[in-house]
Amino acid sequence: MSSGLYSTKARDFCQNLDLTKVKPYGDTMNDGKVQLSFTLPIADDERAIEAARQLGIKMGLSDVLVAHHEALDKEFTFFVVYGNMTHTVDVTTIKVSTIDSQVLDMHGVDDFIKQNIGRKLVVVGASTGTDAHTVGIDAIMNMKGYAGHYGLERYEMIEAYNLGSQVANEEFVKKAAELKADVLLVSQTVTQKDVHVSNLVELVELLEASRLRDKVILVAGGPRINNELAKELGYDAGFGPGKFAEHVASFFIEEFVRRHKK
Amino acid sequence: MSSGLYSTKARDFCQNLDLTKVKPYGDTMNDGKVQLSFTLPIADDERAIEAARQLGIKMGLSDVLVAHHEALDKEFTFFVVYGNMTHTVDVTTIKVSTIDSQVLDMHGVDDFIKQNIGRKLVVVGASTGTDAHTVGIDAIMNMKGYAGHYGLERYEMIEAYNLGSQVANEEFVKKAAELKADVLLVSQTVTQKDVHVSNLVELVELLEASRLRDKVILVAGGPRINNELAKELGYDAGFGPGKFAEHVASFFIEEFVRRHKK
Amino acid sequence: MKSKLNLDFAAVEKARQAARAIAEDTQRFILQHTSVTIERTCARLLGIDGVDAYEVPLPNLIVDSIKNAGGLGLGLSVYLGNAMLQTGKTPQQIAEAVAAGKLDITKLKMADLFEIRAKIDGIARQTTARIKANRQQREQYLGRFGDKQGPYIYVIVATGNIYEDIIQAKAAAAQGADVIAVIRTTGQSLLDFVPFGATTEGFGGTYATQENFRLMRTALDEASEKHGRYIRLCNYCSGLCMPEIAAMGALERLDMMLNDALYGILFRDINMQRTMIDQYFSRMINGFAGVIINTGEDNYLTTADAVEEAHTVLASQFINEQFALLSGVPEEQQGLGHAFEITPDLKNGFLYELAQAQMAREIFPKAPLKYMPPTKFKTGNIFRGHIQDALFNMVTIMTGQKVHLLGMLTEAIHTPLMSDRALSIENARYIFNTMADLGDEIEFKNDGIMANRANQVLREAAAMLETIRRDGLFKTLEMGRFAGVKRPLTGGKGLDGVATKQDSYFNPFIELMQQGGKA
Amino acid sequence: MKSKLNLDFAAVEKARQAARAIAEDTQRFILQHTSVTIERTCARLLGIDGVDAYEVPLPNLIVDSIKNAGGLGLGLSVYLGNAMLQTGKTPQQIAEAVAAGKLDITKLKMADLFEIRAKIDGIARQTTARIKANRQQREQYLGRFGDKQGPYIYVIVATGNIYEDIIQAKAAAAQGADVIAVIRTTGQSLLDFVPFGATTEGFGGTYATQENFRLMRTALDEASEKHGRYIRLCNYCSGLCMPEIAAMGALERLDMMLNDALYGILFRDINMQRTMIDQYFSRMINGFAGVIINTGEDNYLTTADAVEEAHTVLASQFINEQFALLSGVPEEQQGLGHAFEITPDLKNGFLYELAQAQMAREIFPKAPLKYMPPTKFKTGNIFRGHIQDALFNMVTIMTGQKVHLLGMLTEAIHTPLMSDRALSIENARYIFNTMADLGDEIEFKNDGIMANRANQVLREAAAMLETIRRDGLFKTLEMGRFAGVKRPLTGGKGLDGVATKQDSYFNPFIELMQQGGKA
Ligand code: B12
Ligand code: B12
Ligand SMILES: Cc1ncc(COP(=O)(O)O)c(C=O)c1O
Ligand SMILES: Cc1ncc(COP(=O)(O)O)c(C=O)c1O
Repeated sequence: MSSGLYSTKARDFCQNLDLTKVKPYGDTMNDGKVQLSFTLPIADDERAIEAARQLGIKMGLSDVLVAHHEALDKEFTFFVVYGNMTHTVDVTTIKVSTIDSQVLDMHGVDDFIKQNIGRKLVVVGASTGTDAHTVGIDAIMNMKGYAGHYGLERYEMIEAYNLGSQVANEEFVKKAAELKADVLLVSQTVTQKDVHVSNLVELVELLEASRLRDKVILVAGGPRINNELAKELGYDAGFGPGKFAEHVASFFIEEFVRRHKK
Repeated sequence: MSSGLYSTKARDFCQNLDLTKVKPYGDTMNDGKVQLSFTLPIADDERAIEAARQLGIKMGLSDVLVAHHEALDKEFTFFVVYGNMTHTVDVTTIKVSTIDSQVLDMHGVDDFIKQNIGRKLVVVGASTGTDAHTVGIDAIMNMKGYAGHYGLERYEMIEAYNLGSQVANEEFVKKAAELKADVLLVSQTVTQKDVHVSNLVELVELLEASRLRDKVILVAGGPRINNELAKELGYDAGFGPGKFAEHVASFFIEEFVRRHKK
Repeated sequence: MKSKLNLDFAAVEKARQAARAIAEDTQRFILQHTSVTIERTCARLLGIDGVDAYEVPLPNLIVDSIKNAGGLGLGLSVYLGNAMLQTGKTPQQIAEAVAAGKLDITKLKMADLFEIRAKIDGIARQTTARIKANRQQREQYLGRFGDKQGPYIYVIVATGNIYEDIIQAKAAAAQGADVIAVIRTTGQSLLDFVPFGATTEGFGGTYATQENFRLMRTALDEASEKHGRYIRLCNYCSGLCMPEIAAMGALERLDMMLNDALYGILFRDINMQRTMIDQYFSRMINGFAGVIINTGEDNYLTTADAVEEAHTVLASQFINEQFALLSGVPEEQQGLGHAFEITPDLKNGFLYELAQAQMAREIFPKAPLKYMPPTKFKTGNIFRGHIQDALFNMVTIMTGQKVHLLGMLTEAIHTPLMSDRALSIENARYIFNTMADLGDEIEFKNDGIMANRANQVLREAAAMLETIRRDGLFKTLEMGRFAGVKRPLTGGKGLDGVATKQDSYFNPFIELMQQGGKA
Repeated sequence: MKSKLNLDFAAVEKARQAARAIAEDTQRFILQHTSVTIERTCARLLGIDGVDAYEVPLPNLIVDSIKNAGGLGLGLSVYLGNAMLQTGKTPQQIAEAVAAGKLDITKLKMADLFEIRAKIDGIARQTTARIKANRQQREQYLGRFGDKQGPYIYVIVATGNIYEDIIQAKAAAAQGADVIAVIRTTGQSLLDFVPFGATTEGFGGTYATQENFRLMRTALDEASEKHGRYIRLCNYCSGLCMPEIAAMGALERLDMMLNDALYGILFRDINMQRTMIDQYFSRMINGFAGVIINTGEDNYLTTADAVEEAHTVLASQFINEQFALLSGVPEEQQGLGHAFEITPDLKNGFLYELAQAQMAREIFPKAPLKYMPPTKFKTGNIFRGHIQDALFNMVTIMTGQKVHLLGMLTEAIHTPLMSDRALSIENARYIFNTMADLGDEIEFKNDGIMANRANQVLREAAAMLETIRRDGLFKTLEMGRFAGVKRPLTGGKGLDGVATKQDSYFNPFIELMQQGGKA
């Protein structure tokens, strides 16, 4: 009873979630805990540690802790940093341009086409440019599909042409015209130095030049593609990881009907 | 020869290191690459991903890539984010308050004391407050030392008293007075909710109250202590990870001589 | 089961016998003594709870009144039973009167001891019935959901705030945790009382209070229902209040308790006499309540070298096993501790870890061994830390450890964030699944590095136990043979709370609980 | 060495015989043909280099002039030797004249074939002497520093910029890398020419050019001296320019080359006839230069299921072994490829990986097997990714893989940053050290999951090889039996660069190199 330690009265603790001011959560609401790692092109010494700390502060962190520093070479130092974020984000005002179409399954899609379109849709897909990654486009198109989701080739009311990979944009446009494509599916995986962006834009330009752009529903996909980016680049929609044949099909059948009503 | 691909002309690439504007280095000088991870207290959906991206932007990142998102619970989502830092740091103006003393080895320290002080220095150390971590203070004081660096107990010209851990500040001050300490060494390991800061400050206040503060060289140490912080809190120096007996001894013998010259 | 390591089981047998002799020797001392916390435990189990205006717990006030009167050696139960007879009040009313300064129970006329006993026994039986009912409820849950096969994924929460802890615990349960341990705040083990009520302010952990236990238990019962898996709750009853916290845990259906006097002596500088005495009663309660105890040998390797001192861990496990048996904790409830603490820089370090873990598994085949993750050699390099933990996870799945305390990639930085815990659980689940039957599939080379290592550690432990048997346990602790920490027999905290039992001393619970708590 | 898996070595023998028959069958076809890149290779090896004003390489210009004249089947050496005799110029001067439109070497009067051969042979011998000298220099380095025991730590650099690549490579060497591979830009394998000069613009990789080879070799020689360890350099000669790049590598002392026609067919849609023909000469060069080739079976598992299709990897390794032997690449230079690509979600997945890796090790005991890390099941969760890589590192150290290509925690995100590589190297070194002798220490259960798995994969591979022997290799590729990819005999890129050899065709290097390159 000596130490006066008996008192354990509760102090204030901030545990209110305010959706207009959301902060990262470590182990207490609004503590703002963030982990960073990066390399600075300077030697591993006290000065470098301070430089890392200052960068953390510039990023809006308080209580910046340089938890680890390690020389990668004479003039390069790797850091692991923790800090408390002072920035907040207003979640209530975030608008995400999600694709609104209701997702139908394979049979749902086929039925929808039968009822609302009355003929098979022609879908042509490829991994374009020098990109040789086919697993993504195959996941969407091949008969067997991916992760338990059948690909478009298995859809009764879809005539699917998978041109494979490394298809030059010129070649792709030519094929699209030949096959009278209703829908074009483009997959892009390599993104270093934004090569996917320039390749995707080039395709839009070629389609416009050959007056095909309005005749097709143009869809992009890949690990670093989302709807926002795709729309920015002049596509009708974009699909990223975790998206399968039924997602893109649900989108383009609705879009097809919408366009042809007008 | 068909594809016009023959040309591989070099484009600009920014590879100049400017020490007044240092940026993180990923694989190209000044690319600014940074990795982040954090949790947001909201459900794992498109909105959350966008919130994570916006936070990245607020932190000063461009090309924010939300590489991973995963629900930790219904209302908590974990993110791994990459982006390119736009902030820079001017390394040329960084002043780090490093301890300037030249680091002597054990024999050097003993010789220095013999020559410049002429009597044994009394050093009293402890892990104070409720902190029960002794490995740090033992590393500095115990005979056998740590990682191949002998502790102060082995120094011929140092009379070292290691009071162990969980030593209340009052107790510590009492002992310091009793033993006529020249140097006090305080170790602090637990830092949650800044308990080390309040504990370290309390000690300074107690020493001042008992008019001992000027009579001792007061040194703090621990995994989250650095010289800057220690000085801020009213200590003469602070030592963190990777510092051993010879570092602190080299500091306090010089400081002792400096003070006693005045 | 055939030994994978060709262990020398004759040496095991010898070591076990030495340990039994050591424990029995100490037990003679233990049985002659009681302590303030033991008596406070009786007070609690007899229905006294709450605090006064200064937040001093009533069990402290009433036991201190007895101690101050020099009556501790007679025990609380005598005084309380007598006061009940004399005043007709309930234990709680009596305690409140004592707290208010209106009653001094040491000054009352003494009734017949037999009547006092009978009075007390009546209430004591109600309490043990409640504890039995808790035990039954746990068994019902396990019956309904089935118990986890393979290692329990054990994680800590340590925000300092019980409500925030609950959020973290629920998330951990959703991620796959099987056991949630609420770490205590840094100072608590040195407190000679147990705080009261729900608490939100701790450093590096949350206060162990009965209300906090209740809140967390309720939350985990909900989580258990939701995930169709019984989520166990763990807390700590080492320190100055071993039996009190054990009692609170028994009352609130905790499932596991860190519970080790040696830990308190070595790492909290608790007086060895005091805590050995306390340990006995605390283990009795845990044993009766069906609580798995966890011992603290793993901690030795945070201060001592994990290669050189591995045998001290094994020796201590043998001793803890015997103390547990003497307190009525069956092997199935003995979470003997060991740890993965060899430096990552040592060539073939993993082989040593694997050998030692397999050795522990074979020597204590029925015990739900508690295996602790790398901590000492964790650094701020969280990426490397995550791999250290993966290797640790491997050893568990290869050798069948049971209480598997997850390592955290941020071990050297802070108490776990929600995401740290999630990453660790993911790490463990990945390893447990991808290597599910690896242990079964491989055999160790005869006379190889691993077999030799295990037998060497075993021999050293056996030799150490012989020395301890000769010198006695207290003397051994004075010499600093565990964890490199020396503790004097009369040093440390809490010795003034010890008293020698008088002839008419009694503690109703020891008798009731000795019969065992199986439903 | 005793088989840990109780492998059925009779089945191994049968499989090997079938593979030999398959390779010999294809070899008959190969020997009847040449290609534009083979002839360009001769041009390069005879001293022609440089580009014209449009950056078209002179070897392309001179060979195209022959091809356009319908003379490809006679081979460049005949025309060039003749032109030398007729004009008295050096090969380079002749090429420049052709490029300038001042000379048409197909229109010159034909000298005596014997004289032509003698002329060409003289220069060819100078070139092979230079390559031999390179080989000697490598052996000197290895003699001075000793060669790395255990797995080579192999990392890629892929910034797209050779100067930045050098910075990365040096840092990696400082961290402990043994092999640096400069990944090629995405488009290069489809180019029917090799770009010229130092380059700074590539996507997902850096152009393979002779100047880039030279720059990196110089940087790595410096690093080797600095760290007292010979750092190997690796590049890629699959695609449309297999032998040309092999030649450049031989000239600049590269140590390793990815070199596999099957990879080009399946993953780059290169025409199968073209690339099989090219492969033969490219391997001959690699064999002679002492370069370790790496084959691409690992890639199969990025598109096909790693559990179901494991046998296709083994079957392909058997085939690649035979093709390599037919080209003069000894077993010690055969870095046959396989990979750790089973989904982390599969129960006991690690056991399958371990079994398969051990199986490959036992079936190809002398080959420096190239073991590829998890890629397909890497996600943006870099923390989990780092553990996937740790398990992969374990398999290597437990089974003695040699060319150990490090996985990156950011595999699913970007080509490696400097820090990613450093973390991976640290990961591998930690595992290799802490588990150094684990492989030696453990035995696999007789008839257990692992032994059964390995024997099952072996049986399936043997059966597949029997079918291929029956159907022929080309037919098999047409049916899509590897990696689930179908390729038509006349489809894909580069078939128009193939010609049937005429009677007086000759290639001086094949004869010189067949004698082997050992110093
Ligand atoms: C498999 C693979 C390969 C295989 C490809 C085989 C094949 N036939 O596809 C091989 C081995 C040949 C290969 C080679 C190369 N690869 Co590669 N490869 C991968 C790997 C491991 C997996 C990619 C994959 O298959 N993912 C699975 C599929 C199903 O996912 P997905 O593509 O995202 O598709 C989903 C969605 O995005 C969407 N989707 C995709 N496309 C489309 C299209 C439409 C219209 C729609 C609606 C949806 C959609 O649906 C799919 C299902 O949900 C990744 C690393 C990784 N783990 O991600 C690297 C990776 C993509 N490769 C990379 C690189 C650089 C290369 C190379 C250039 C160099 C190298 N490292 O060898 C070469 C050359 C390739 C070239 N010229 O393009 C880099 C790209 C870096 C970057 N961000 O730019 C990566 C990230 C690896 C790395 N870190 O370096 N690769
Ligand atoms: C060992 C250990 C323990 C042991 C301590 C044994 C002992 N006798 O010391 C035991 C098991 C008892 C323990 C208990 C607890 N621990 Co502890 N423990 C650690 C651990 C694993 C290692 C600490 C260590 O020994 N480091 C090695 C020494 C040599 O390093 P160092 O202290 O930094 O010292 C060096 C320098 O800093 C400097 N230095 C240090 N002091 C001084 C002083 C002076 C004057 C000078 C000049 C220099 C100097 O010199 C040293 C050599 O270079 C860390 C995790 C980690 N890997 O860091 C957690 C850790 C410190 N513990 C922690 C906690 C919370 C606790 C507990 C409260 C709860 C729990 N998790 O069990 C309890 C209670 C402790 C209490 N009341 O204080 C947290 C602290 C979180 C925070 N930042 O607040 C950590 C980080 C673990 C975690 N992630 O939760 N712990
Ligand atoms: C047996 C045992 N008891 C208690 C604790 C916790 O100690 P405290 O709550 O006293 O800080 C530990 C350490 O983790 C332990 O191993
Ligand atoms: C055998 C082989 N060759 C070449 C490559 C690289 O292909 P490219 O440079 O053609 O993109 C690989 C893939 O990593 C391979 O395995």
